[in-house]
Amino acid sequence: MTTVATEVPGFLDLAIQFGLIVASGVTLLVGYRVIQGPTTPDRVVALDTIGTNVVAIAVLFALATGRGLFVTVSLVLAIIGFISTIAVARYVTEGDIIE
Amino acid sequence: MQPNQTVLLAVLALPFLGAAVTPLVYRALGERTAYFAAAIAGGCLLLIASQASTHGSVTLPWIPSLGVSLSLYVDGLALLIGFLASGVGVLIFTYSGGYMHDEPGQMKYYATLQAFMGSMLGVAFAADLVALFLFWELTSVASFLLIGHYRSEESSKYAARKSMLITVAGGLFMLIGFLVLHGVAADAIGTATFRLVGSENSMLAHADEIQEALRSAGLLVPVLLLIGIGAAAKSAQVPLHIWLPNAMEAPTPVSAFLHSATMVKAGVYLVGRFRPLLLTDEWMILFATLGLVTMTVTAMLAIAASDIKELLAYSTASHLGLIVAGYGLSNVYGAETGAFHIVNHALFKAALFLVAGIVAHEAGTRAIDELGGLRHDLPVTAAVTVVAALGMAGVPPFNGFYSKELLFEATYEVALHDGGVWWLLPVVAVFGSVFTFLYSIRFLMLFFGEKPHELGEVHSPPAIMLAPPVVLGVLAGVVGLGGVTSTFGVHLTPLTDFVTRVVESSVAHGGGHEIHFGYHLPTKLKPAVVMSAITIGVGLVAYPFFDHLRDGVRTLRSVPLLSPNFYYDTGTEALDETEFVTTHLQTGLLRTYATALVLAVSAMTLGAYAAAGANLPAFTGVGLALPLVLVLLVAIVGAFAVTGAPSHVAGVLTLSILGFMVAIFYILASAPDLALTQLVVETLVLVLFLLVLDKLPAFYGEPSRLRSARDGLVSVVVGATVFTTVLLSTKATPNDVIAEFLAKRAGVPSEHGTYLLDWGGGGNIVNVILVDFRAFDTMGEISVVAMAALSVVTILAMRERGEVQ
Amino acid sequence: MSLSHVVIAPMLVALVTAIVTLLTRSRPTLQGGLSLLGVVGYAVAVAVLVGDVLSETVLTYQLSNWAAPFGITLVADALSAFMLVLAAVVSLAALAFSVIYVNSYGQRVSYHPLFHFMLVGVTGSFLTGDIFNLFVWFEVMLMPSYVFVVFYSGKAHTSAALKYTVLNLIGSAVMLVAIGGLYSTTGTLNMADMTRRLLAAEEYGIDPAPVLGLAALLFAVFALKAGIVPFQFWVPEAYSAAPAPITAVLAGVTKKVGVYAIIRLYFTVFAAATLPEGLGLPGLSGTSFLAFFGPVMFLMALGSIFLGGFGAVSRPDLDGVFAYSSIGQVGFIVLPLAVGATVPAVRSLAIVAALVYSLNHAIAKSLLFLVSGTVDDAVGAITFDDIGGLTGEMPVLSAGFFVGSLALIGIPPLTGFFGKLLVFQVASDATIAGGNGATLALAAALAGAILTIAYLSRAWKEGFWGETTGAVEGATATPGLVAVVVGLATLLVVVGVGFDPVYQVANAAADAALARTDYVRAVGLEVSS
Amino acid sequence: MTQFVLALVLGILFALGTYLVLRSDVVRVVWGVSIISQAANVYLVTMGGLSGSVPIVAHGGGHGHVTDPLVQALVLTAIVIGFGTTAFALVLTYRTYEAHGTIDLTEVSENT
Amino acid sequence: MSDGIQRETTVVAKTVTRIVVPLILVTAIALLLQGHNLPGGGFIAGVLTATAFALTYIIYGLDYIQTELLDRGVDVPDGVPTALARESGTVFGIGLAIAAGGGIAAMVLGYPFLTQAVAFLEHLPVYHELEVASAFVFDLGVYFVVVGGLLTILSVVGAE
Amino acid sequence: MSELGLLRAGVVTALIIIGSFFLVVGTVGLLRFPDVYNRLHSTSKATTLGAASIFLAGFVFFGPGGYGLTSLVGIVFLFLTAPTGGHVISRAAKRMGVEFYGQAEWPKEVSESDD
Amino acid sequence: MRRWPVYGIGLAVLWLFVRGVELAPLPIVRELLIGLAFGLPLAFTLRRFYRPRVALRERALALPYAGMYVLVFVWELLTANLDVAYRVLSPSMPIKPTVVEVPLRVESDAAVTTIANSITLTPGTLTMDYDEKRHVFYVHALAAEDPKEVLEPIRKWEDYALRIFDEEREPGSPVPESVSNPGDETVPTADPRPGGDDRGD
Ligand code: NA
Ligand code: NA
Repeated sequence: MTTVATEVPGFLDLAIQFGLIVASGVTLLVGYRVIQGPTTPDRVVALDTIGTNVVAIAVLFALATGRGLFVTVSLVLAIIGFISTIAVARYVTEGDIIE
Repeated sequence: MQPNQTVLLAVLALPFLGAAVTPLVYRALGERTAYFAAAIAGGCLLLIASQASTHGSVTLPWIPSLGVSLSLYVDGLALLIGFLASGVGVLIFTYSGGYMHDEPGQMKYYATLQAFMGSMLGVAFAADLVALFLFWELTSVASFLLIGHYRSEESSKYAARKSMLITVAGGLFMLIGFLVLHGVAADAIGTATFRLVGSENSMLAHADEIQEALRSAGLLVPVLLLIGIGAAAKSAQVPLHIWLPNAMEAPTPVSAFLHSATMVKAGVYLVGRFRPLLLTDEWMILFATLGLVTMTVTAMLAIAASDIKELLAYSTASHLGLIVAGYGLSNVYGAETGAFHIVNHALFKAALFLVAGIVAHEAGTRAIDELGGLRHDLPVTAAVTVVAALGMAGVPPFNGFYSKELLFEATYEVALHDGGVWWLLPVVAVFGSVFTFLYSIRFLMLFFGEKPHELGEVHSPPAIMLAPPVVLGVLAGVVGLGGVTSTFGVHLTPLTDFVTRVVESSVAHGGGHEIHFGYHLPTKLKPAVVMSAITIGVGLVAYPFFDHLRDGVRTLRSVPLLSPNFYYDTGTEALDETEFVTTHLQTGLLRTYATALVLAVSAMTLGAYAAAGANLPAFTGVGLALPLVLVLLVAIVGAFAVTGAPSHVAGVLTLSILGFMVAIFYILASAPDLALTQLVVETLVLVLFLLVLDKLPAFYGEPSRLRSARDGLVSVVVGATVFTTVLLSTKATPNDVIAEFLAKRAGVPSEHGTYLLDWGGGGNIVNVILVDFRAFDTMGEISVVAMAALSVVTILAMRERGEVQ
Repeated sequence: MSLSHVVIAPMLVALVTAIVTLLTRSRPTLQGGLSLLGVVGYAVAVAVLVGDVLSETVLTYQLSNWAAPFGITLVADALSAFMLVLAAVVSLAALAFSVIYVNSYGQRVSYHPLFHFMLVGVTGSFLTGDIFNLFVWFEVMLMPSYVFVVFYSGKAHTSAALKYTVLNLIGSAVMLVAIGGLYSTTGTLNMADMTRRLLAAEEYGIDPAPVLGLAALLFAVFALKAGIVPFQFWVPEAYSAAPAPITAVLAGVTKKVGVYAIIRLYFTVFAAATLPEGLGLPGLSGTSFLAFFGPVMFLMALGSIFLGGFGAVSRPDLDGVFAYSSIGQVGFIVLPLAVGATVPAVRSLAIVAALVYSLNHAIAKSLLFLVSGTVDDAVGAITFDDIGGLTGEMPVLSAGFFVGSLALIGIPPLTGFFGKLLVFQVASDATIAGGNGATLALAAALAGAILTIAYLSRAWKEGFWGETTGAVEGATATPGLVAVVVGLATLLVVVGVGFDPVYQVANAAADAALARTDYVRAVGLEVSS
Repeated sequence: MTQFVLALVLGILFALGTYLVLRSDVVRVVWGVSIISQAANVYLVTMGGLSGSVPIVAHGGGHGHVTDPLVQALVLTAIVIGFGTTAFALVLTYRTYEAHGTIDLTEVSENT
Repeated sequence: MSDGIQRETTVVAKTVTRIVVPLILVTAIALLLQGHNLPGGGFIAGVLTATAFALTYIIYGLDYIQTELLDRGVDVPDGVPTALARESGTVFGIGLAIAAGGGIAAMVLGYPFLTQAVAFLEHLPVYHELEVASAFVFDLGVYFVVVGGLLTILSVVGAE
Repeated sequence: MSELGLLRAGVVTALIIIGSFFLVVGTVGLLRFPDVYNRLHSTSKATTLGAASIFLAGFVFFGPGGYGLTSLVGIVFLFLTAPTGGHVISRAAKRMGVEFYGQAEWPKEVSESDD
Repeated sequence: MRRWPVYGIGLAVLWLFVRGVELAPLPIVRELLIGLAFGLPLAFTLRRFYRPRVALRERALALPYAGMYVLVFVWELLTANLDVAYRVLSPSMPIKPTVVEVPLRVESDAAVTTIANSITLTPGTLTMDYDEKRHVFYVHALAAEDPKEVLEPIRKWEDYALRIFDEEREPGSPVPESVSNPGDETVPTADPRPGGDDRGD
């Protein structure tokens, strides 16, 4: 899977792997907040955070593979994350998310 | 002489064409359509008569690739049934012209009745088993419609369905029998054929080989049973006789026809037809027993009848029993009994039914107890009845006497020859005949004795209704007289010659001796004479106690477990009201359905792995990159949390964790397009969920622990199936996986011209697959998207205006 | 060899019609006309294709100009052709019926595009030579069917659609898993290629054992589409809920897609595989995959015949009877296949029997559902309590029902007789050949046939005979609808009387299904052994 | 061995999806179906093998061993189709609620 | 968006939306154009475009695009489908027509349905060589189907 | 891609570590803080900065042209949307009545206008 | 001039970024042309999103202020994060949340938005709500001993914003009084939505 581009120095490679592990690890923790809430806004915040973590993971994967195209992916992920947050927030306040 | 193909086809086609044009004819002629139909029947009769001297077959191809032809065969038996169906047909149609006056549904009645006659003619002449089955089933269908003529009467509907169920189902048994014969013929003759008779490769021409093959395959008894059930159902043999008494719900002309010359005669015809093919000891045990039991049981039931048509109906079953018993017996008398009694029964029974119709029509009742002394009002009818009823009773010198003598003789011969239990045959024959005598006399007594006061004025029937029974009565009388005259050497040669031919049809080929049928009054004190004497004597003695006997039989009949009707009724009622399927299986609950679905899938799949002996790979550790493991862990935690989500929103948001994790999984699996698609779709689904959730109630109560546990178990089974499947399929390493080619050909080669056709021309292999290699998939995929949009519009739009279809 | 587009023509006609009717939604009359024109065009395209198939045996079409197994291949052999004819006949009748039956508002709400998309899916399923593409066309077929089940949008419709949709969504996931597994274990998606690889499994590094399990997994999907027990649950409610002409298509055609897929994949493709070790479960023996699927299908067929029969006999309305009947009848289609899978001697005949039975069921059951629709249209009810005496008020329609029922019962010379004859013959020949369980199959077929008589005679007795109810009194059937019914009834007679060519085509179809090396070669692949 | 983890994960996901499908709350059923179809997609990707680089090549040649692009294309198609059906299922759920006044499947089936 | 009552989204969200929507659309177009060579393609681009609309719907309400952005009259509701849904219906119809039409065009040229070709336009100013793939037409069809389909769903369900 | 200079690699590494650190901070805050408003402080600042930092690493790694530019768009987008997200969530939470932790109260005047 | 062509060009530039163009003249020109090819139509389509006219000169003049803003912002951002990190990671979790009302001087949507987001990204504050009628922000402070502490940096933003967004008010113009939670009334809340049912475990 994560084939690191061979040209990068070892410490960078290590850092990227470290970053990936951190980003996925914290996702696990954030997952706790989504599940536990206790309120819906709590879940939304947490989910938004997961979204941001996913963005970070995508960028890190771009670094790991040296394939910049994953940066584009991460940009789209960021867009997507924002829209979900807005939608859920709107749902929480208004119920009817589209008038 | 070979029969003429055109004429035979015309015989079969004429009634159906007549039926087809009846709607037009009826528009022109109205009730006089009866005479049109009678003319059709007469035409058939004449055409058949023109072939009376022929013997042999004609063949018309129908479905050559299946080996099915429309071959027809003419011999004595075929001619007999042909004459009966068309001849009695003429009389029945004529009679209907009077009887059906002002009745509803005449157009349908005449059309169906003609088709009925045509089907019976088809049964008579068919030489191919499939063709035979075709007409056989058509008689059932036609009689279904005729019995249900009075469609709003519950009893008519009941009777029609009963006859349909029993006779068509019986036909299916027979069909299987035919198919087994067809299959066995492949071994016995060399070709799998449906041809029964009339060709070198027919089954009858290889009767011995077929019997041998059946026996060695252990299929002789099954085939006998299958064909026997078909015949028994049609000709109302015990215990399948129960439809026949109900069939009296049909208009009386139909009853007369059905009981004398068509429908029920098809059954005995079949027995007669197959006799040379399958005559063995097993045959005799089966059919002789069946026939005699039927003859006795139904004769007793006839005594218990309270309605004249009911009496006649049971009587029919009884006489059919006699015929079947005759054909069942292996000696030549047996065949003679069958052949001759078909003739005799047709004559007296048709006459009696028409008499019953006159009585019902003119006296306004069919209740036996309400009728009596009709001879004053209906003298001609009474005369006909005397001849016919005494023929039915087996009293000499009336026609039925001679055929019954033949039965007695046949049973006695068998008993003498085989001994042992076979002595039961003559005993039962006599015993049953006593009851026949009793009910025949009872019927006759409708015309004698005192006329009950309640019975009002009884008018004479119109001539058109009187003529047919008279004709039949006269014919029956002539047959009876023939016996008297031949006692003195004056033989009724055309009749005896003809019966001889009929008998020949049912005698095994190559049996050796020639058959010369003849009949006369007894001149010596043969056992059969003694048996006849006993029958009549006991009958005479017992007649004064008729009412006691009747009550006795009625008591017996009322014991439900003894009555086949009880089984039929409880069976069909239970069937019509089976709630099992809807209460236990089709519960309307998705969980029931889904549980069955996933368990069945799991069982099949795991079963297949086990059956194929697929081996799971050995566990050798985790070996997955830590981030991936973490991501999958989050996914699972998320999915677990979804199952316990406290509210819909919480669940939807938690579900998004799974969506996000799957997206990361795709990223880490180097599938950027998937990750993007997954996330954009995930988001849209979230939006849709939120759009919809707002309109839904928030929360549903927790399920019971038991239910959760059960569902959990089901889920575990599913999980195990998937687990196994993943392990087994990831283990596989086939060669030349097609993806290798796709990866190679997707891009742009280093050297290329202006155009590229055999390269994808795109760097994104996945995209090239989607828009080029497998663009057809994508075409379908976008159709689904378009339809999803259409579906949403449709569901919500139809709500407003679609309530009324 | 010059490129002929005749193979894809039916699909394209349907697809283009779907798009055109979608774009003309705002003009219902024009749209209806185009729709009708489209289905006629479809029938013509099918006729041309069938003509070509019968003269050239197997026709193939490489989409996107990529050779098999890399692109998607369409394969039209006699088996596909047979099924396409069935689709053409039923959809022609159903659409003609729809144009009159579905009110103009309903038609404006995308009825026609969805109908033609459904036809696209059906046709694609019959023609495709690629298992993933099969998944796609299944989905294309399912999506409109979901919508049609909920079309009238009432209580019963939503309830039925919900279950129908969820079960099929599970089915789709199962199908995906099976396809993924098959790809992983065989390395291909092309059916011909898969056949070729399974024939020489060792050479291609394929272990057949997991393939059997994946094939079993996939089988469930087809059984679900065909509504075979225990995958039948959705049938009664969905059939009752959908508009009558759609139910005719669901019962007449989409069900047969499942049957087709079973024949194509299990008798052509997977039958190519052999298990070197043989089957290792008690009661199973043999090295062919079919030795496993034979008993499986047998149990399913038994379950279907009896559940369908017992269900139908107690239903209080026409649609209920017909819907359960469809479950039972599909049992009759699977039964010979089960016997044929177990007894190689009758395998070809078994496929013929299944096809002929399918043909009859397609026409007869479509007819019956259209009768129900016509009654509903005229009377406003289809429950036996509310109808009665229809023979008096609607004699022609009743005659149509009668003919359809007789065909289903198997009365000669209607088409249905030959179906039943062949089913019985398969079982009886297998019995003579000493096949395992063949006698039981015979008995089951017989019992099922008797149940068929029982429920149809009951429907006739309760709905068509009997006292004329207030609702029926004076009701008149719409002539156009009756005409469609009469047309189908006539077809039942004509196909039965002129059965010989039909048998020949069915026979050719069976041969095609079993001629796996021809099938492989036709798509341009070499067979190594 | 990668496959044990994946097998376990997919098994659990399918099991959880099944459990949800068996609930009587329609929304939960839709979740269940959604989980099952996502798991099926993951399975398919897994079948392509997880090693190899992104299946995106430059003109004139590739980057060595790429992950199986075919399964990715298949999954893409499956995701899109799944989206269409999910959208339908959701609206159907809403419509069911409107028609029956409940989304409890036990009551929905009693209502008809 | 009536009179700015507090139930509405705040000006903050609205302003950000006005900035973000064009950004999303640009990204979507980029993904559509580069799909043949880089991640993206008609579907992703289409969904992304639809999410831009979804965002607008959520923040500004369903009528905004119709009345404010496109400056057209308010829908006269003749029941569902609304004008917007009808138009999106046409959009995905056209999308299907483009995708299928491109495939049929190949047939006219004597190739099987959906055959795709790539042409290299050479000696162009600025660009020198430009790769033109017929598959783009197909992808464009996909894009329109997705955009039209999703907008239909969003507007119909959103209008409930 | 060309050989990455040691200095650039160092910067990238540093940015990744900083980013990871803030991702952790954001998460810990999300878990530890007592109510949604406080949690929002943590995520809208720390997590956003963490992700931005990693984007910046991407800019350094791929930049200054090419995907480096895309990374910059990502950063801008994050800074544009993350606080807005925080704003709409906290507003939503307050509107649905999520209680404040501790002494925090909503300014009194709002009661008239809030409806 | 009309605003949409300016936005069209802006979108074309954005296109360069999104596409990740190589920093060389030719690729930039190529991509820019493509970007303009749809950036302009897109901007035209979306023109009603924006005010019709834009004063280019004023915009240009505001640029230095924007630069300043960014610098200050980045500084504040870093402090903010260190501050949050401290509070998050410190075992005692030193927080004392409060809500502060912030009356605004800026009027334009863009300025309001900029300030709102800046507040959120900077130390200890979070823009919770904006009351259009009263033209005030409600700012949640993580640990504010004194409302002044909260207000001070916001005023600084506002000063820049007033310039950047060409506002009526001048930097340094009077600031409306702010009120920080004096009362202890219960907070009226909106109806709980269906989604909120699970709150308060
Ligand atoms: Na190509
Ligand atoms: Na229906």
